[in-house]
Order: sequence, then structure tokens, then C-alpha cells
Amino acid sequence: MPVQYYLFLSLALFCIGMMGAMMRRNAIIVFMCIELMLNAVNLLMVAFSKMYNDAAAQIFVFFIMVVAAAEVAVGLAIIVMMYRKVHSVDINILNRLKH
Amino acid sequence: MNFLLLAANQQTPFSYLPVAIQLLVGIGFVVLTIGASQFLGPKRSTADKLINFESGIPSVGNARQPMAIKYFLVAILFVLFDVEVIFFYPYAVNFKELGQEGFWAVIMFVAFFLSGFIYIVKKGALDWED
Amino acid sequence: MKAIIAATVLGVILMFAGLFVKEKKSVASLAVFLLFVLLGVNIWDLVTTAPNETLSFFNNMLRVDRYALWFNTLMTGCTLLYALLVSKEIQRVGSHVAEYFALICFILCGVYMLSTYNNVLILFIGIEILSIPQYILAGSDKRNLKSSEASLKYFLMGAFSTGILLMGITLLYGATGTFNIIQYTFLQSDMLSPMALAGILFLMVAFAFKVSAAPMHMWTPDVYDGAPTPFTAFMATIVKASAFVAFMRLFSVSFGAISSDWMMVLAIITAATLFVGNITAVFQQSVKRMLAYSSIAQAGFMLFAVLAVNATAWQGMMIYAVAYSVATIGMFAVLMKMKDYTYDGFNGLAKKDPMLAAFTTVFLLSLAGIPLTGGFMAKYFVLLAAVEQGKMMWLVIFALFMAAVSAYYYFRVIMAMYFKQGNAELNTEVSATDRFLLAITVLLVIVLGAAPNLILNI
Amino acid sequence: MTNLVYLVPLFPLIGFLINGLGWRKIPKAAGGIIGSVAILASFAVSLGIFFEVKSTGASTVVHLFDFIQSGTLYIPFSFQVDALSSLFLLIITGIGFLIHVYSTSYMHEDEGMVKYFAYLNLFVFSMLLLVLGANYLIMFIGWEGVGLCSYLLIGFWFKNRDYTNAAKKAFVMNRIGDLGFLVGMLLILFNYGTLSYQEFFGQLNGGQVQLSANMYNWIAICLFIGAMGKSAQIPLYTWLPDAMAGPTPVSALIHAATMVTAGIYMIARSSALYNLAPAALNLVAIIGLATAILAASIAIRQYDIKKVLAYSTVSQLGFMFLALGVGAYTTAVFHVMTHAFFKALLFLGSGSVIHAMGGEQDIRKMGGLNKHMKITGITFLIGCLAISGIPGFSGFFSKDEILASVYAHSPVMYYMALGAALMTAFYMFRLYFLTFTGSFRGTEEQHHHLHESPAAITIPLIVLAILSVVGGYVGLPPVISEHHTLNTYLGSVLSNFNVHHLEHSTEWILMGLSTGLVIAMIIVARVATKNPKFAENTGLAKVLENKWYVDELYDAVIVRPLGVLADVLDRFAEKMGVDGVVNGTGRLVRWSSDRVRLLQTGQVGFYIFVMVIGIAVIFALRFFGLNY
Repeated sequence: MPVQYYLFLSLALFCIGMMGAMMRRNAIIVFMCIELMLNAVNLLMVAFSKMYNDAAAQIFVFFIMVVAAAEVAVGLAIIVMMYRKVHSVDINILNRLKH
Repeated sequence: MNFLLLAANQQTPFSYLPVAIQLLVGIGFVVLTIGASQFLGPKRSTADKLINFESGIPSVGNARQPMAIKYFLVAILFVLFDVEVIFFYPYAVNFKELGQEGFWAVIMFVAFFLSGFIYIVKKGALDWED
Repeated sequence: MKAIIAATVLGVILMFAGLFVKEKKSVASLAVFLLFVLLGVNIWDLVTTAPNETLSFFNNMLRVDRYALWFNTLMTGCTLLYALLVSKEIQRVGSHVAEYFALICFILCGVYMLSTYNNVLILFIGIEILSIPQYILAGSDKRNLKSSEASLKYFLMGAFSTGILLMGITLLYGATGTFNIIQYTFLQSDMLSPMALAGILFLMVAFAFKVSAAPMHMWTPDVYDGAPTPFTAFMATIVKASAFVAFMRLFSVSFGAISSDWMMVLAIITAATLFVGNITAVFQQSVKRMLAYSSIAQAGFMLFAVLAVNATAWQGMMIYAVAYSVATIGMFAVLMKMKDYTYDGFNGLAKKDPMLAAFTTVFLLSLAGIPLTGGFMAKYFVLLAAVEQGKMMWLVIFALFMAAVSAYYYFRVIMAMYFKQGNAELNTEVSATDRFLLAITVLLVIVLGAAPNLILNI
Repeated sequence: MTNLVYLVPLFPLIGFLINGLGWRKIPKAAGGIIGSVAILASFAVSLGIFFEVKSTGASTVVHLFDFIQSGTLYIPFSFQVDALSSLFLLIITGIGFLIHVYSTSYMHEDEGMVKYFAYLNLFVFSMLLLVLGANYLIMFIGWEGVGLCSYLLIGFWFKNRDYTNAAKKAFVMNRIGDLGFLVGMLLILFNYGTLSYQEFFGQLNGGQVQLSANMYNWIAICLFIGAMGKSAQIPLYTWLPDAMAGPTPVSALIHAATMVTAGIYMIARSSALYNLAPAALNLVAIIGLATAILAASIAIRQYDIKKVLAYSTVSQLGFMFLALGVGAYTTAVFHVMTHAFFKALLFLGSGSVIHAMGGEQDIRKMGGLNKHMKITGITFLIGCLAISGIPGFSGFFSKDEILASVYAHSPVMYYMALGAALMTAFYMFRLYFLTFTGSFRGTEEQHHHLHESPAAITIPLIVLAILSVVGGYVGLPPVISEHHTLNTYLGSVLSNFNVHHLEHSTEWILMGLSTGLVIAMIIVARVATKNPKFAENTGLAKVLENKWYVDELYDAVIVRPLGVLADVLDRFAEKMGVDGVVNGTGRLVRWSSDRVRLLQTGQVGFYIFVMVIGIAVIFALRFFGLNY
């Protein structure tokens, strides 16, 4: 299967994630959309690694996954902290800081 | 065959077109779906609709029970320590080639890892009843 | 190389110190001592490497050259100065003093990686090590909702930009089949595949976010405003400088040969950054927020160093990083002493505490780029680099105009201090030690302006 | 002696440090003495240097230390000691000293006196740096330094609101000029890789680097824009009259004698460049002439004694630029010198008057002061005679020389310049007659307080009066003596550029013409002010009184639109865009109606939206072929 199919797929996933991050208001969902972007990248990475049959890219994917996990940890902690303050995970109520 | 990987030595705008098309398709799809659901979907929200459906029985109490923060904490820590294991696969695959140096590298990795674990234990993140 | 490991280990040590040492003050002093050690390690690295010798580690994933070592040393020195100046305020932020300092150590580890990476994997990890602790530091003031809000905003947008960065790396990998930034130089301008170009642009966008260049700057004012002031001072100076060095390293080492393909876009980003930062700063009422916008404006000037891929640009980046960091740290240190962060809070400071007012004036003059201060030399060098490179005359003139605009909002503070009535209330008593340290900072600013050779000829 | 040149700026610096660091502890008198002595010391050194240069005629570069040294770029911190700079040294330190002495008495009531002297010393230091520097960078450092000091000194009495505004205006206008200077500097550096005068001028006449005439013009014009800002030429002149908000001695030192002549110094210093840039030179001449006429016409209708002097300063600076523009560089420097003498004299005299009148500056409320303050009156008269060019006084020689070289350049310009000179005579004597003759028009207790100022004020007046009489004899016109002392002195540095000499008959005629007309003007002024009536001005007079409405014009054309733009960016970009996101969130609004009022901005979604738009724009820009 030619690699550009993977390219198209993961670009589409990436754009979907982008739009989601842009349009959703629930912090968790926004964060999931960002994870979707990262996974689109992972998919593309693996596809290329197969194309060049070069393992480096797969190791890179491992690193992406681990860093993403670390981000999940920090992110969820922040979101929980936010939730305990304002009892909502809606990012549109983050309005203390403005112009 | 693969125009994206080929070096496009004829720099016509056409050779850029696929990228643009891809972006447009990707963005357009999402805009379409979300926009459509916004406009087409009927917006009649009666009181009956807003109560959550408990198989006909009127719901009791609030669904949002305040949950102990411990659950989040444990879940988060689990995710961390679970995913870190991923680094053992590449080492396991070719630890012979890596030899001594690789071994010590992994030992260092585990050491940092353990220090993190000891830290959270000391910090009292895992003891369940305060 | 030694420094990276040292930073990590010292960070871990600090974490554990937090468990056993309960006394905030002693933790802080321990942290300062460890930063001294770290500076020592950096200097050790520096002196054990011959000039124009480049070492490479981890089968060529790190390439350590003299410039990087010197940059690391200077940044560590700035961090030390910062820690000395604001350790009291850090203790006031919250109860986890040891963790705050540990996070700062980890950030320094990221700084070292970003100045020596030779492989985009290290770039990616370095940026993450740089960013994730910042998300935590931004939210470290648990009592304050603004702090948590800043943290969440910063986290969401930072993660977003990470996605962009990774997409860029992946597309470049697809086009070249390598992660090594030296091998990216195989890219030829006349046969540049769209994928490679897209990758470069994605990377540029991601970096633009990290250095808060327009239009990716929107997070900056909110985060800098909401985060606890001591940590804002750190984010706005050392972190931003190292992000810039990473930006420069990639774009002049790897893509310097094909600069004609991305220069125009970056030039437009630069113009936008200068415009937004300066014009918006004019209308601020809080000095803290004004400094946030001014950091955007200063980023616009630093972008010149990236634009002009030549030797002067590297020197300009070095001196700009140091001059800007020192002046901004000093300015924030003064700001933290004030009770009221608005301009009116500074009214009549010259009467109440002439010494403090004089120090503040020097910092502001340096930020505004008045001669005989470090800020002037920095602006001079980066603009000179752009002029030598030749294609950017219109942008240079625009930048000079914007510098004139910037004088307006910096001098508003000076006017408030000297030309206005009122009693500026101090938050805390300014101790003799603080005065001494501030005096040293002022001295550094002036020395940088009078003899830039000291840090240029390395 | 030359190798001691570093002492000249050092003494004021020390004075500044002493006064600046201890301005709370040091008693006023001590502060004044420290400041004055510092300047006196550097005056002594500059005297020595002056005579050495006069004897040897050498122009040497004294290297102090390496300032910037990085790869190709090498900028030393070194001083240029030659005829031009040593002459300026004398003017700055000499007049500076007199004005310091004057200030010790003038400012002695002010509680910030020591701080004032610190600023004054700092100003002298930066001015000396400006004059002494052996390359454009050091000149620029001094350039910014004097700007800063004038900013501090104008705003010195910051109780008054619009004083600080004047200070800000001065600073911002100077910054605009500095842009030109910086761009010019960068162009020089870019083309020649050096900023030092010696190498640059060496390259200019017969080096390997040869540029197009266009490039020379651009560099010259950029430098001239800087000069416009500092020396208050059209269009950047409006800050100078407002700068009169500062203490009077400051106006005398900074805004009459020294700082404003920095532009003249720079262009005279770069004469080698301007000789290659005829278009730029013409521009200089035209701007100078226009400024001279405009400012003189404005001064005719001013009633504030210091404003009159301020506009006359602008007009005289216009004369100097006119002289530069026609290539008579030494003449311009000559006029700088004489003007420094009599303009400082006039300002200090006005200061003495204001002192006596208890702060009153409106000449409509003065008159007949001769009876009460003889010395001030006489010295002021001498100053007026000098500035309006009565034969025998210094102003005559320099102004006549300017007019002669302008005539040689083009008769039309000559007649216009002559008109400006006549206006000068008119408004100066209008000022003199209204102030010192006739009957007193002020209030009774003002009349009571009228008194001659103390010696510390009168002695500088007398010294300056003597100087503004004899100062002109260093440059006798060729018809009187073939030996022009100043030209021969400056000859080693400056050489006038295509200035044709007139045959003597023409020159006699010109002199006679101007002198006669000037005297006629004085008589007119006398008649006009015989029994003054200050009716509401109408027609042209009103326009003049309102300074041709230039400030209003700037406000309408530049200031307001900029403000609006910034406002739009601030409000619209940060707020309106967000509302779109906000409106989509109806359920949230219902869920937390109490927070609705807060839902204005700071939305992550909007921020990411902007980022995405930015990415799209960047890609579009690049992929649809925008690159070098």
C-alpha cells in the first residue's frame, strides 16, 4: 500500500484533532483532540519508518508516547485542580486573565 | 509514483496542490460535520430531555458524586509508570548488541525511575487512608 | 554533557531534600548552593573543552561546541543571580519550595539539551523537559485562581504546539529519512519537496510558539500575568532565550543553506511580532502585563538573529540573551518588591527610595535600548547582523521605529517614579542584601553595555 | 597634552558621580562648587589642548580601549583631537562653566539643587563624548546621552504637568531623529565595515570602495534626519520651544549654546561625505533656509520672553544649516561659536529678568527694567546688537559671512535669508524695547521687588557680553583683512566646498545693504513698541502667534491616528473576536449566568483559533510563491 495513503490519513486525523482542539470547550475533550494529533503523528512516523525500513522512527514513537503520558499526568492534575476550584472543566470560564 | 516524496524539481504551483487539497479536505470535513450538527440538529430542550434517563425510574440524587482525589492520583501515577516500561522493549530486542554500555544506561534509567517511585511513596501519594 | 547529568541529579537531590528538610529557608539556601555547584560543573565543562573543539555524545545525538558551553554557563549564571534575587519570593509562593527549585533544575537540564542537540529527538525531548515543569510552575500558586488558569491555558496550548512540532519533524523525516540535523543540510533549495517545505514551516510555527512570536503569542500575556511573579521572571528570560538558541541552531545549521525558502515568512512573523508586542504594550495599566507584552516585543528583536544567518547573528543572540535576561530579572525583582503592580504603584518611588528607583531606571533604559547599557549593544548586534545579511533593510527600519515606540511605555514607569506625586508602597522591606544584589545586576547591565567583548570573545 | 584628553570628560563624570550618589547628603553650596569646579578643570585641560592643536595643527586619535571587537567588526573607544573638536571643547566647557556659576545663584532656592548639578555635569560629560568620539558609535552614545539629560532637565520642575509632557515630547522627537542617525550609521557600517572617521573618510576620497552617488545621498540624508531632530529643524523643531519649560540656565546651556549645535557638528564632521552628496547638501540648505524664515516669523508675535529666544534659536540654527548647505562649513562653525556667546548671554539675561520679576515671563507685563537692573539691561542690549548683526559685534561677522557665501551660491536664497535676518533684528529689538524701556506694566509688588541680580549672575553676563563683542574678530571678512584666523585654524580639518569668493565691491554693497536695513528695522521696532497696545491679533498675526498651527497639525495627522490604531488593536483584536466563541456557548451562559459578565476574553479556543489561522496564512504565503 503506497505510503501517501498513510500520509493522507494521518494529515486528516491531524486536521480533525486541530479543529477539535479549536472548537470544543471541554478541557478534557480538547486534550483528547491534542492526543489525537499526536497519534496522527505516530501513525505517520511508523509508516515512514516502514518505508525507509529504519527503526529510529519507531524509537521516536516510543519517546512521543512516553512524553505524551507525562503530559497526560501533568495535564490531568492541572485539570483536576481547576475542577476543584470552579467545579467545571469548561475552558470558556477561564476568563480571569484578559486583555 | 509518489509525487510527495519525489523532489519536485519543476516548481509549479500544481506540485503543491495536493497538500492544499489535503488540508482543505481535512478542515472542510470537520467544519461540515460540526457546522451541520449545529444547524440541522433540532434544539428543542424540554425539562424531560434534560433529566438523565435511568430506565424509566426517576433518578435519585446527583450523578456527580464527589470522588476522592486519590483515584485520580493513582490513575495518573499508574499511567506514568506503565508507559515508562515501553523503553524496555527496544533494550530487550537487542541488549546483546548494546552490551555493557547499554546495560549501565538501563540501570541508570531504572535508578531514576525508582527514585521517582520512592519519592511518591515518601510523599504519601499512595497511602490510602489519610 | 556533564552539566546535563548534574542538573538532573541535583534536581532529584532537591526533590528528596524537600522530604527531609522542612525549613523553607534552609531548602532555599541548599538550592542556591546546588546552583553554585551546577555553575561550577558548567565552568568545568567549559575549561576542559578547547576552543573550536566539538565533542559529540550518544552516538552523535549531542554535539557540544564552545558556543553552547558558553551559553549554558551564562544562562546558569543568570539562573543563579535569579535564585539569589527572588528566593524570598519563591518561598512565599507556596509550601513546596524544594519542588520549585527541583523543577528549575530540570528546566536547566532542558536548556542544556536545547543548546547542544544534534538530533531532533533530543530537540523534542529538550523542549518537553523545558515546557512541562513550566506548566507546573505556572500553576504553583494554588490559592490563586489566576495561577491555575494560566497553568491550564499554557498547558493546553503548549501541548497543541508540541503536536505541530512533531508533525514538522515527521514530515521532514519523511522527506529526508533522518533525524540528524546535520544531514538535513542535504536539502537543496531548487529541488525541495513540498513535504520537506511543509515540515520546515511546521517547525517554524512550533518554535514561534515557544518564543512567543505573533501570531502564536496569544498565550504569553495571560500566562505571564497569571503565573506567580517569580516564575514569570524565569519563564520570560532564561527559558525564552534557550528556546531562541534552539530555534537558531536548527534554522541556521540545517536550513541556513535554503534560507531563501523560509526567510520571507519569518520576516513577516518578525514584523507582526514587533508590531503586536509594542503597540499592545502601550495600552497596558499593569507593569507586570506590560513586561509580558514587552517580552513579545523583545522576541521580535531576537528573531532578527534567526533571520540573519551569519556569524554576527550568533554573537548577537548570545549578548541579547544575556543582556535581556539580566535586565528583565532585575526589573522583575524590583516589581516583586512593589505592593501595587500598576503604573500608579510606582508613583513617587524616587522620593521614597531613590536607590531602588535609580536601579529600576537602569533596567528600563537597558530594555529600551539606550546606549551604554547592555540592551543597546544587544539590539545593535542583532540589527547589524540583519544589515550585513542585506535583504532585510525595510525590516530593520521598521524595527528601529518600533524601538522608538517602546521607549514610550518604558519611560512611563520612569516618569511615574520621578515626575509624579504619590507614595509607592513597598510590599516588603528591601534588605541590604537585596540592594547589594540589585547593584550587582545594574553593574552587569552597564558592563555589558560598556564592554560587550567580555562575553563575545570566548 | 593631547594624551591627557581623557581628563576632559572625566572631570564632569566624577562631578556627576559625587553629586548624583550623595544628592541627599551634600549641602547645596558644596554641590554647586563641586559641579562648577569639575567643569573648570576640564576647561583648563581643553585650553591646553586647544593651544597645542593651534601650534601643531595636528589631528590625532587617542585610543583608550577596545570597545567592540568581534570577528570583522572592530570599534575602538578612542577620541579624535583636532581643530574642530578642540574648538567645540572650548565652547562647551567655557560656556558650561559660566552657566554653572550662574546656576549656583539661580537655583539656590530649589531643594533639588545638588541633583540639578549632577544632571548638568552628566550632560556636559555626554556632550564632550559626542564631540570627542573618533567614530560614529561614540558620537551616537553621546548623542543619546545629551538627549536623556535634556529630558531629565526639562522635566526637572516636575510639579507642573505640562512640563513633563514637554519633556516627553522632546524625548520622543529626538528618538525619531535618532532613527535616521542609526540607519545612516548602519548603512556606513554595511558599505565600509567601519565607523571610525579616519578610515571612513579615507575610503570616501579615493578608497577601493566606491558607491553610487545615490548611496552617498541616502547616507547623508539619513544622518541629516538625525541632525534635524537634535538641532530642531523643520519638521522636528516643535520640541525646542516647549523645552523652555526647564530652568533658564538649562535653556541657555542645552537649548541654545551646546546640544542643539550637535547636528551642525555632525554634518561639519562628515563634510567629506556631504561633498560627495550634492542632493543632500541642497536639502540641508533648503531646510535650513525654510526653518530660519518660519521660526523668525513666529518669533515676531510671541509674548513669552523665553519663547521668543527659543524661536530665535531655531531660526539661527536654520542659518547655520543654510551655511552648511552652501558648503561653507567653517562659516557654520564660526556662527555656532558666536551664537553660543550671544545666545547664552541673552538667555541668562532673560533668566535674570525672570528672577527679578519673580517668575513672570510675559513681556507684556514688563518694561522700563533698565532703571532697576543696569547690568542686565546693557548686556542684554549688547546681545541684541550682536544677534541682529550690527557691525563691530560678533554676530555681524559670522552672519555676514553666511550671507556672502549664500549670495555666491544663489542670489534668490540670499534675499530670503536677508529677510529672515531682518526679522531677527525686528523681534529681538521688539523684545528689548518692550522689556527694558518705556514704563513698567507689571503689578505693584512686582515693581517693588525689582532689583539687580547678585554677582554670581551678573559676572557671567559681563563675561559673555565681552565675548559676544570681541568673539567675531577671529573671522574678519576678506574685504577687511586677508587673514581669517578661524579658517586657517580649522583649515586642517574642514575645507569649504565650492564656495566662490565675491569681488570686494559686491561684498561692500551687501554689507552696507544688510547693515542699513537692519538699522532701519531697529527703528521700526522702536516705533512699533513706542506705546504698546496688545489688542487681539487678527489675520496673519494670529497665525504667527499660534506658531502656524504646526502642533495642532501634528496632533491631527500623526498623534490621533496612531492612538486610534493602537486602540483598535487593543480592543478589537483581543475582545471582539472572542465574542464569536462566547456567543456559541449558550448552555454555558445559562449554566453560570453570574459569570456571563466576565465572559469577555482570554479564551483558549480563540487563541488556538488564531494560531491555526496563522498557520494557514503562513502556508498560503509560502506555497503561493512568496520567497526571495
